[in-house]
Amino acid sequence: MDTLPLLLGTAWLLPLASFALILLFGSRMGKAGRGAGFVATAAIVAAFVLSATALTVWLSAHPIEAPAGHSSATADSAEHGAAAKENHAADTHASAGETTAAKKIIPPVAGDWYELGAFGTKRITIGYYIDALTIAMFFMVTMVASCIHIYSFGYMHEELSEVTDHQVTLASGQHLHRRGRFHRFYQYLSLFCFSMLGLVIAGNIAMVFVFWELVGICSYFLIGFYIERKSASNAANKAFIVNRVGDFGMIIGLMAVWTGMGTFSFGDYEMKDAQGRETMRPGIFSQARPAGNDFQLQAPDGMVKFAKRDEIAEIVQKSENAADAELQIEKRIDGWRKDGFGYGWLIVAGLGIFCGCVGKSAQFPLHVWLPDAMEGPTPVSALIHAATMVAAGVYLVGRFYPVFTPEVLMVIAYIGCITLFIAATMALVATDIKRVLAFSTVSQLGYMMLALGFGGWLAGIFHLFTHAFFKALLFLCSGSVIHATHTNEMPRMGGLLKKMPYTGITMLIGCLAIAGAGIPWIIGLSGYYSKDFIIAQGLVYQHANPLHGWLFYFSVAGAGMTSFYMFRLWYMTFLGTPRDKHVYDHAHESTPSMLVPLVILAVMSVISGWKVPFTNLELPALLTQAIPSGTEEGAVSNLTKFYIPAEHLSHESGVHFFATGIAFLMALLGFVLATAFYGTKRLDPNDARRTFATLYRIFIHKWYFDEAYQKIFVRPALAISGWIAWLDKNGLDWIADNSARLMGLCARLDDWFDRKFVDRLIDLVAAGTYRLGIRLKALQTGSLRQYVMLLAVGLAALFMIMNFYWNFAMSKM
Amino acid sequence: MIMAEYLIPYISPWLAYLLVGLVQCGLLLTVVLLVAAVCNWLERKVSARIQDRLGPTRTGGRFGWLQSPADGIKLLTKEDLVPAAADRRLFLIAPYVSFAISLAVYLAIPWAGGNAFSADPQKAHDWTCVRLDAAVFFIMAVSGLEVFGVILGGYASGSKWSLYGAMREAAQVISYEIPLGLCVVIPVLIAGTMDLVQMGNQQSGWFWNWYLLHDPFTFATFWIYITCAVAHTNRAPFDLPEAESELVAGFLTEYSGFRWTIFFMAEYGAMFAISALAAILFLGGWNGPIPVAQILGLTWEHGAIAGYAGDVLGFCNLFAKASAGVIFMMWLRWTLPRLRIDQVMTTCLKYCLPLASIMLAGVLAWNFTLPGRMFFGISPGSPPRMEKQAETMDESSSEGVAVSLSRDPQERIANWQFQIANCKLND
Amino acid sequence: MATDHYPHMPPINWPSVFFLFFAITACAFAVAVVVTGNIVRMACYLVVSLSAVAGLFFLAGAEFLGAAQLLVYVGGTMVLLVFGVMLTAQGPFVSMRTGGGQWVMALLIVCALAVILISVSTIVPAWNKPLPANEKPVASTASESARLGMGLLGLRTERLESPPDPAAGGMSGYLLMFEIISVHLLVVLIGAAYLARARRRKDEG
Amino acid sequence: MELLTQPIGLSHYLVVSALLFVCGVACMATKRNLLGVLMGIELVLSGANLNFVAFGSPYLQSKSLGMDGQMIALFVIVLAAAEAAVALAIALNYYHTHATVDVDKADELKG
Repeated sequence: MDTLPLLLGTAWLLPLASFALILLFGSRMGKAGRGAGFVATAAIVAAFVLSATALTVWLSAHPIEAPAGHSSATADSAEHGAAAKENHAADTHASAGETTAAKKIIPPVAGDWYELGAFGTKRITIGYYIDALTIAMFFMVTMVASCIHIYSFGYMHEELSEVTDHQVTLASGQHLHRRGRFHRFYQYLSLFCFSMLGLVIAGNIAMVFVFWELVGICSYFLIGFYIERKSASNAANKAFIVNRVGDFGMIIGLMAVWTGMGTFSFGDYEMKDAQGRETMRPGIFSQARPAGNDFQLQAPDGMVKFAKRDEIAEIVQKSENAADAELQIEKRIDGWRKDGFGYGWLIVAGLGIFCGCVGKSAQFPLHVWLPDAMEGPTPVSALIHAATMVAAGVYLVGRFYPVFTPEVLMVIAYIGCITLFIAATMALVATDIKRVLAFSTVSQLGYMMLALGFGGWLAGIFHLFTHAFFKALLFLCSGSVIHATHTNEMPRMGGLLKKMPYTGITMLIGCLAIAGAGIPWIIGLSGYYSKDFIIAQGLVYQHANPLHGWLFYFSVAGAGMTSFYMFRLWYMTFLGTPRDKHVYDHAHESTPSMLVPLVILAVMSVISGWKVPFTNLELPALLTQAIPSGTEEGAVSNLTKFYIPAEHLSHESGVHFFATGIAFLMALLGFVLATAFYGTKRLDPNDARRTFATLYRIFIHKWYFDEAYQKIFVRPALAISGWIAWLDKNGLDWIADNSARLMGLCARLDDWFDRKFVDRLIDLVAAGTYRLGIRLKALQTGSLRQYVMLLAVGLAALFMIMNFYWNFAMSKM
Repeated sequence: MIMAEYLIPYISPWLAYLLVGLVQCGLLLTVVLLVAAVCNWLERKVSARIQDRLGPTRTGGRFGWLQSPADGIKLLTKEDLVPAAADRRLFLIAPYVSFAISLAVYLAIPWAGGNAFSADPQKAHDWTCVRLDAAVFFIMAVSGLEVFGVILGGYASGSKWSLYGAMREAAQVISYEIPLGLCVVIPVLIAGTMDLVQMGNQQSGWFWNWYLLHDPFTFATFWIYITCAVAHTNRAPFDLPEAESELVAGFLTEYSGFRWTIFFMAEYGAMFAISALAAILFLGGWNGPIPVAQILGLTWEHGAIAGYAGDVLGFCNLFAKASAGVIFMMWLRWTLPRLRIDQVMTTCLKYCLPLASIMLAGVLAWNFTLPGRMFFGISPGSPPRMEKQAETMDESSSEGVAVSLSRDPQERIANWQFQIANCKLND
Repeated sequence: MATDHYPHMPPINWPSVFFLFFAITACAFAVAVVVTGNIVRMACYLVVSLSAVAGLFFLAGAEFLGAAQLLVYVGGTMVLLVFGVMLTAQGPFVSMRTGGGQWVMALLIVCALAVILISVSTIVPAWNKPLPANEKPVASTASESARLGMGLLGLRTERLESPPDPAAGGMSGYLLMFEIISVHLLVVLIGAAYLARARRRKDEG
Repeated sequence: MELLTQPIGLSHYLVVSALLFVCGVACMATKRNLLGVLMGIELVLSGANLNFVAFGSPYLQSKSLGMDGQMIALFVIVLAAAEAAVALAIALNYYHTHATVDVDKADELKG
């Protein structure tokens, strides 16, 4: 299997070559650097071809077997047949936990290209780690990137000539004139593709970190592409700084891994020991989940030893020689591990790595940078801030999944849930078309995190893929609209379907896909499948942990909101009467170079959940090959007593049936509401806005996160410096002056207190009682329907309480 | 459904079931449509006879028997009008609602008894679409629904006359449902079951086994039932909802052509159904006045062919009785003048309802004092019902927990205990 | 039988098909009741929905109950319909439309309730699965409605068949409840008549 | 397809009844017409009845409620009829005094 590293390695380095070429000769390539686009596009298309070849190679080496008994309806009904019986038997065998013989573990292709340095037994290398996930990511990233490269020819054509930026006004009162930057745009795109592919192929966590930062800097460059605009440079700074916060956590995680495991490598690797013999040394995954322990999670030796370092020092002091001490430590290490030493470090490592993912994937509380990142050109938003880079956080969680303890997964689930909910609420009210999509991206990323936290590795990663396709599609469509109308504001659009039919219809497909449309239980667009996986996993999780059932309900609510805001967007943009005559007259359908990628992506977002006819080939089945060993059976947290359910439980027909039903019901509700408000105009949005005035205010201000960060972090920094200056000027003088004044004040205060306070206390009690009565009076509104609603709310609350706590008590018994 | 299993080797199962289902639906539909067509012709002939005329004589020969198809073609070719003020959707759908419901009644009506005391209901071979445990109740419930289409049609027409007609219909039908229900309860009480097949089979034998002649009270009940049935189906003299002299044509005012025809077919279907119910409840159902089938040995004890032949005979019997009921209703229509609306309600609430209640009490008293006596209490020959029931119980076939009415409380308890023991034996 | 000839295609389970038909009809028309504004149409849809529920009763083996549902509920709805026609003014100044905000609020609450109820109704794994074939009840020849009748008269026949379970209570049926309900119905009849009586005397006096 | 080939479980009934119930609540909460509210109540009750019947059906569960399920449902139907009678009488009275059946107008006793 040396072909795979060769193929993927080439695919990875091609964009680097393109970057280098454009960097050196970019401005001289064709007229105004037009050739740069061709170079970059050729590189990424070649990379795509290589990735596709790699996928074929992989599939021919590891063909996908027929789905196991409970995973699909067809197999379920075929259980009568004799052929299915064998299959079923094999399946039950595997799920019984006998991982050694019956279950086929597909070993990843791991190895090193180059050694950067070795420090005793430890070393840092440039390596690769290729499994089904890597291959699929390569395929997806290069495909989306190819589409976006082609699309950018149309979108960025203004940059080929002299540009007048109307959004920048110089001190002279004129708009800015500058040279076009077509080649520079492609130069950054190439760099980004190189970094992203490197991040995916990386064989060790240190390499991941390096490319992690590289994609970060690409993001910074591209957000600030229109650097002369104040808002763009601010947004770029914000993205960069907020990401540093996450990276800080990631560095802590890296230190914990380095200290505890002594290596950064994911897979096992060969190394010369002191005697010069080649020995296999365990990588991160083998240390966290050794085959000897049935692939179950345990604290690695290094972490246990680190946690007990005082005692080890004592042992070493007491024993005569080193070998003896070693022996003694070996003897006691299992006991320590059983007592839970070292487990805490595992949590620290997991949380640290996840911190990085929070920053990159724009999860709560570091989600604030992504909406502002929409200052960049739209293809960039599609590629970097929707399809690939922000999904890298999810990818890393998926890659590092074997090392995460159940407690860390719970944190992930909670963060994901909060993110998905607040982002969805913001998307409900936003009017900037790209911002709606940005909030939607944050929300969907939260979904993926939530799924991973639920124990649904496959669900989360599958959604990552389908989301990449349809979100890239949606962004490109919005780019097409913006390109045609020169505005981002949806209230100024409307009725564009007639002018831009291709864009409108492909965007409708994207909306349907993200809303999870389909014919329930029969067939659907890609989002229908991946969302079902997540909801089903949530249902199982809720049954296993009634106490954390809130997560499930929020995810269901999120599904409804997704459908609502997406269709709201579509209706406001494409249907209805044109609200701005000027914009409408100006609008036109985009050039073919922009439409072709739209069609390709639309097709992908329809079919990427389907099975290739006459074969067993489907995306989830491919990804199933990459599920980390030992995580399939779920886990139990020893610290807080909750369960991560096994993922195959969620594929049982009963659970899946109801999950599909719930997901479809919520999507339908969102669609119906959106239609009622924006499609048929039966209901008035202003009416709803008045009814929920407080909520609307919170949503439109993005839950006041920016304001809060401004108040908590930025202002204090400024204020503290201000204070010190002020103290310097007037400090001591002021004390002397005012101590005298204070005495007078005290006397007056006493007088005031006597009159105002003591006297009025009694008055206040009376007035308070009176006011309380007036307030309570309003409760009896006499509105029958309101009473009914309160009744329903009470009922829902009662059910929830029963559901969570009664079951919880039952489970304790 | 048995037919479907024969078909399964040749075509795929779901298709077989679908096909057989469709065939059965088609049969039922044909019966109702034929009944309606024949009734239409009959009505003209009967009315003509009563008014000393000839009626249709030209279309299709001497008896004018092609008159109904000719009328049908005429109505089908008429324009389908919808008034501007109408609630269009409801207006269009109302006739079909009425018709579908009138058709649904036929689901539970047995046309022949089959193997009278078969242990296994699956092998009873009774001529019923769906043999229901509570068939009487079902028919009452569904036939009460028929008014629904009329109300919808009346409301949706957007005309005052139609609305008046519909309101009258609602008031009338809902009121008459109460005495009608009371009348139906009486045979149910005697039979101890609501299964129409069992009720019909309990009246087998000579005509004095009919519930009509069970005792004086049932005899009176039959006439109350007929009165209420006429009112329930909106036939003259109770045809207030479409009173031409007052309301143009009542709820039918705005209807024309095909939809009007549908309403009419629904009415005839309902008439026929309620007559068939009367025949089963009071007139022995498929059992003729003289048990010809039994005398000739055409019963299921003598093999399936004889059984089927007997059933065909029974079907003819029931059909004849039901047709007689329909002709009786026509006779009433062309002889009696129409009542006023207040008179209609008075008839129901002041006469029919108290009378039916008294009859109920009377039948109860009669059964307590003279249990098991047939033919006005004289009982010529032993009642076959008791005999057969006892037999079947010995065979532990369990004809169900029938509530039998007995004079002596001790005896009643003993009877229960016997049946309970019977239940236990079955398990 | 059918499986022998068509091993690749499991036979269609007809009760399930009918269940699906009735269930979808019931739910769809229930939603239509909520959505439509015209009171007569609402009643019309309600009748269809309730009839479909009666069909579900038939499928669950409760024939008497199904017929009772048709007779009582649907008849009751008919009266509602008549009242709807009588009492709903069609005048141009009377609007009974509900505002958009209230619709949204109601829908939100109700959908929350729906999700909770549905997830609760699937929470017990045994409920999700159909009854195993070996536990199918033997088709009882004893009439179900006769059993109901005996139950109302104070005798529970099904308890006779199985050994008495002390936890499930004794043999006594529902005679007391039956009587209470009878009296209750009488009271309601009189009360309703009193409430709804026409006050002509006052107008004349 | 598996829905068509497999027997129905108890959950399916419960889901249908939940949907009916919820539709009824929605109807009560959104209709301003008193009769519409009544229809909502009918829907709610029929949803509850379906629950009882499903739990009492021997075809869905080996250990069912038995006859109790049907019996309770029967009583509910009867009581619903009684409730409808009284409610209609109230509606009629309300119409006599207010000349409308809009429930939002019936807030004279509000605080």
